[in-house]
Amino acid sequence: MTSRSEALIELDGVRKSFGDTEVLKGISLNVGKGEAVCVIGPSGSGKSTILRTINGLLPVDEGFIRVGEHRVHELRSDREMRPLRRQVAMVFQQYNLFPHRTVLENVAMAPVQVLGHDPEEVRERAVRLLAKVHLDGKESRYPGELSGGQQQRVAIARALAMQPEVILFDEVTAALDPETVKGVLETIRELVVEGMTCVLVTHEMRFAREVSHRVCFTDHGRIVESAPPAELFDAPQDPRTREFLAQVL
Amino acid sequence: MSLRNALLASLSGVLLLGTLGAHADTLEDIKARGVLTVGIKNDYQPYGYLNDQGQNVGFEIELARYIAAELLGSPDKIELVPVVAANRIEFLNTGRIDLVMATLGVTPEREKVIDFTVPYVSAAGASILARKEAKFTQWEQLRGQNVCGIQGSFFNKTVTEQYGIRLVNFTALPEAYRGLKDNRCVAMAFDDMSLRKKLEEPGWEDYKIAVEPYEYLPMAGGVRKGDEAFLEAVNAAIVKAEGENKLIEWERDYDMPASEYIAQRAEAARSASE
Amino acid sequence: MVINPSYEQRKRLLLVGILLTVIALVLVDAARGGSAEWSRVIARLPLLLTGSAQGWPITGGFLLNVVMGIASMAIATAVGTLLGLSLLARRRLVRQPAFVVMNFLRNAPWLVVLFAMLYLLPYRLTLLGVTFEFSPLAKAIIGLSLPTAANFAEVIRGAVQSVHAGQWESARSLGYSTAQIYRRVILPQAFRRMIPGWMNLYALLMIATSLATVTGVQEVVTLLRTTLSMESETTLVYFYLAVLAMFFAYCYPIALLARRLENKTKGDSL
Amino acid sequence: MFGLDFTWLLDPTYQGWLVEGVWITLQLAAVSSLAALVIGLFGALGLTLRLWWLDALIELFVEVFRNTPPLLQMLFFYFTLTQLGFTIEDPVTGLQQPLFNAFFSASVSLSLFGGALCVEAFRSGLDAVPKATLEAARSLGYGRWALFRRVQAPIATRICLPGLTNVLTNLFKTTSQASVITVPELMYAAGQVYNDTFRTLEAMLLVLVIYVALVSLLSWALLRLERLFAYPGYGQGV
Repeated sequence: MTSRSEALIELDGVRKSFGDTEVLKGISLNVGKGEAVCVIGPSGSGKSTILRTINGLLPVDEGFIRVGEHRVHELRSDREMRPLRRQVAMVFQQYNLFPHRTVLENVAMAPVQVLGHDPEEVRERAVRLLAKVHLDGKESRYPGELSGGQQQRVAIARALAMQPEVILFDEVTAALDPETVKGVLETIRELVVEGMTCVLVTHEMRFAREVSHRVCFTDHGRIVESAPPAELFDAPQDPRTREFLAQVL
Repeated sequence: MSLRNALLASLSGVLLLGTLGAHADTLEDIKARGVLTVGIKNDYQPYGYLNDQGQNVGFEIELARYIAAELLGSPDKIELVPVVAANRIEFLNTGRIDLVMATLGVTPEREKVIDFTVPYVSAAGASILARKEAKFTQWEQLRGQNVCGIQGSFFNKTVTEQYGIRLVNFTALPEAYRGLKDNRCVAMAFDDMSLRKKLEEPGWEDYKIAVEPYEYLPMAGGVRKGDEAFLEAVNAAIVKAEGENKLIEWERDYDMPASEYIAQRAEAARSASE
Repeated sequence: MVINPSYEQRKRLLLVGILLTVIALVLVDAARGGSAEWSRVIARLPLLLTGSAQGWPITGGFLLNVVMGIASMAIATAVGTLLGLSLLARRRLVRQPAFVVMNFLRNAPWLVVLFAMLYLLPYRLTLLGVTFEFSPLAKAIIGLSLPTAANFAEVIRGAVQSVHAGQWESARSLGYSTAQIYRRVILPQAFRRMIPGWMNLYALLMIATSLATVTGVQEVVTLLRTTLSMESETTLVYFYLAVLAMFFAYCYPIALLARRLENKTKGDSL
Repeated sequence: MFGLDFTWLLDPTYQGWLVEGVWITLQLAAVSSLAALVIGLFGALGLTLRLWWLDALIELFVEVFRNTPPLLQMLFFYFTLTQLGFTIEDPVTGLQQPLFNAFFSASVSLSLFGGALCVEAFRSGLDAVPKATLEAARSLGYGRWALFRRVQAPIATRICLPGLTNVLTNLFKTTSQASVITVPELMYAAGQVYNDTFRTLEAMLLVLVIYVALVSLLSWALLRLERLFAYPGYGQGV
């Protein structure tokens, strides 16, 4: 396990409620640089909420969150969040591409408009990244013309174009047809191998086992068990983990 | 909660409205501008109407031009703004015009919101136009009946309150006449002079003035309240015109029956100046 | 529902048929003595259309309605955009007053707002040494533009809110500021969905310009009412039909186009 | 304060005019709303029959009334129907009296105008019932009428309620135009008052507030109705 001081991401005692329902009941989690951490657990256990607190899309009620030198729990306004978000990219279940922009523009617009990078340089980067996610030739298509899996790979390229230190993956294969899932997972696997820090929320147990360095099992707003995949899947310690794995495997 | 919001909005609307307009000294203003703006009728023979050449002419127009000549030195330093009953007071009080000379009867209600000049004519008030076979001859006989009228006539309230007449008030005169012809009302109440003119037109042979006016009232010009210097100047001009027998001349020019009222005022004006 | 492809065509055919029949009836009527009435309408047509018997310049009539409609729409678009964006503001201090104003104007009858403006605005207003003149026409334009602006604000709000929430999330994760998100992501998508609402509103506004008759503006209904005092009773129906047809001929195509666009944009949400 | 003077409100004659004005406005709105709903219902029902000629006739009706000014429609009904022979002989005087008085003309005209808008509202409600739901019902063996009564209509009524709210508030606001054809409703009463008192601004502000309050009340009540009838978890916030 990564020690606190070396960790790139650090969550401690994070609590979050929506109205009367407490979704996170004290989450603590460290993610080291270059580490790939999978978060698994039954739906409604707060997995996606954890991701959204890390890049400040959801403010927390209580607790400590640090990403690099950013103390996320202390950031109040969107303006203060912006430097953080440039370091933390996110890929969504519903891809959330911009339907009014071509594939290439989707990838290249934010680095130019937000980071102020040179448009020519960003263009080259975007073309390279699209090739990397095996979408060369689709640059001038619109998102609506692509399959779900292709759109999701554009979304990954868009995240990479920001040159982030961390990428958060929020159930990125849940909305995809089975035959397109493979390409997306392959792309993510390549990123992990290259040493990108990743936090993934996923239902793909086999993928979690293969790709991640560590797996966290969440239930009812708590991290019940956290261990390397081999340990967690083969010898779960907590009865709840066992029960869950028995159901999904 | 929409209701609370609505009330809030209306309250703030009311608060936002300060007093707008409010001119201090009209006499100074018009002398600086070099033009007198007068609200007049353009559809009301003989007081103010359009002649065949499309020019504004009439008894009141002559008087207005006379006043302009007195105040500014030329009868042409005048801007004539056509007004109707429903907007003439509004035009005056919001500053669109400086003076109303548009068959304006002197009534206590109006006295509350504007100042009147000296009266220059005494005119008949409302009379009743009805079909020839109508039996009524008194206002009282029309109690509870539908009578066509016009929104903004000064007698509307009196007629409703005192005689219990149910007025069906149209916004435009032609429509009121049509309402009468369609028998939507048993009669039509309007200014006596206009109704008599209407009777002379073709298509109105089956109608008559059934009830005579219940009052005569003096007509005067109107100025904004508290505009002393301007009011005095206008009054002086009117009295001067009366003293010079101008009004009697115009009365003749525009085919009006010679009225005792105007003759008396001319006499009074002369004796006052002596 | 399975639609027989000829169903719509047959329907269209009947509608066109009815239209042609009406025209034919008018022509037959014109040919047989009824023409006296129609010739009166035709004689007055330049007056009703442009307010002057010569047809030029425009001093009133239906073209004045068109002018009023366009001017009011321009004002309403500007004011409504501001109001609509205020409705979406995150600050309560901005959002709530905007909401109150919008609701007030939407719940007030057009006619009453028009009247209120007539008496609320001064004829002459001197602000910082500049004198503004408010003619009855200007007042009518302002009076018509206010309820339109409120309705347009609501159109904008609806269109912006119809953009999927995921767009906000993903733009925010890319580090865009709120202003940038509006400009780069939300408004370009919302814009397409606003257009049908905007056009519908224009058609509504055009119809409402007839209310300006109460302010004494020489628009077509005013002229119609004055004209009728000079014409014989038998022509009454014909004149009314002519003016109703003017409005229909102008507004129906706009409404039709708006609906087409609406159906087209309905499907393109993500 | 602010140069506004509301003292005329104390005059019983003016109070009487205004109160009667509100009462007539309410009557006019109630009568024409009911009639408009009935027209709208029959129109929408007619559309579900899918007869091409009926469809065309209904569309013609809707478009004509939607795309012409209600004010002009009202003037038309008020002035020309008499001309077209809609008159009745007065037994006493033997004169031809108009069959429709101002209130009746305004009601007819507003009902037709509102009816056209209602047909549209109902129709879009019916159109918005998800095709999948209808397919599901059909595959369960529902016939055409049963499908309409048991599935399509209940869902459609709920979907079209917001649109219907718009139509009814719109209709309520449009009643103010009846003042032009001498219906003594609120707007007419206001005209009577300010033409007498010359307190135009005050009278208009008062009337504005009354209308906004009444329309707000109406839309609030309809919103309650909407919430009351909504199926839990269905069709909200989409």
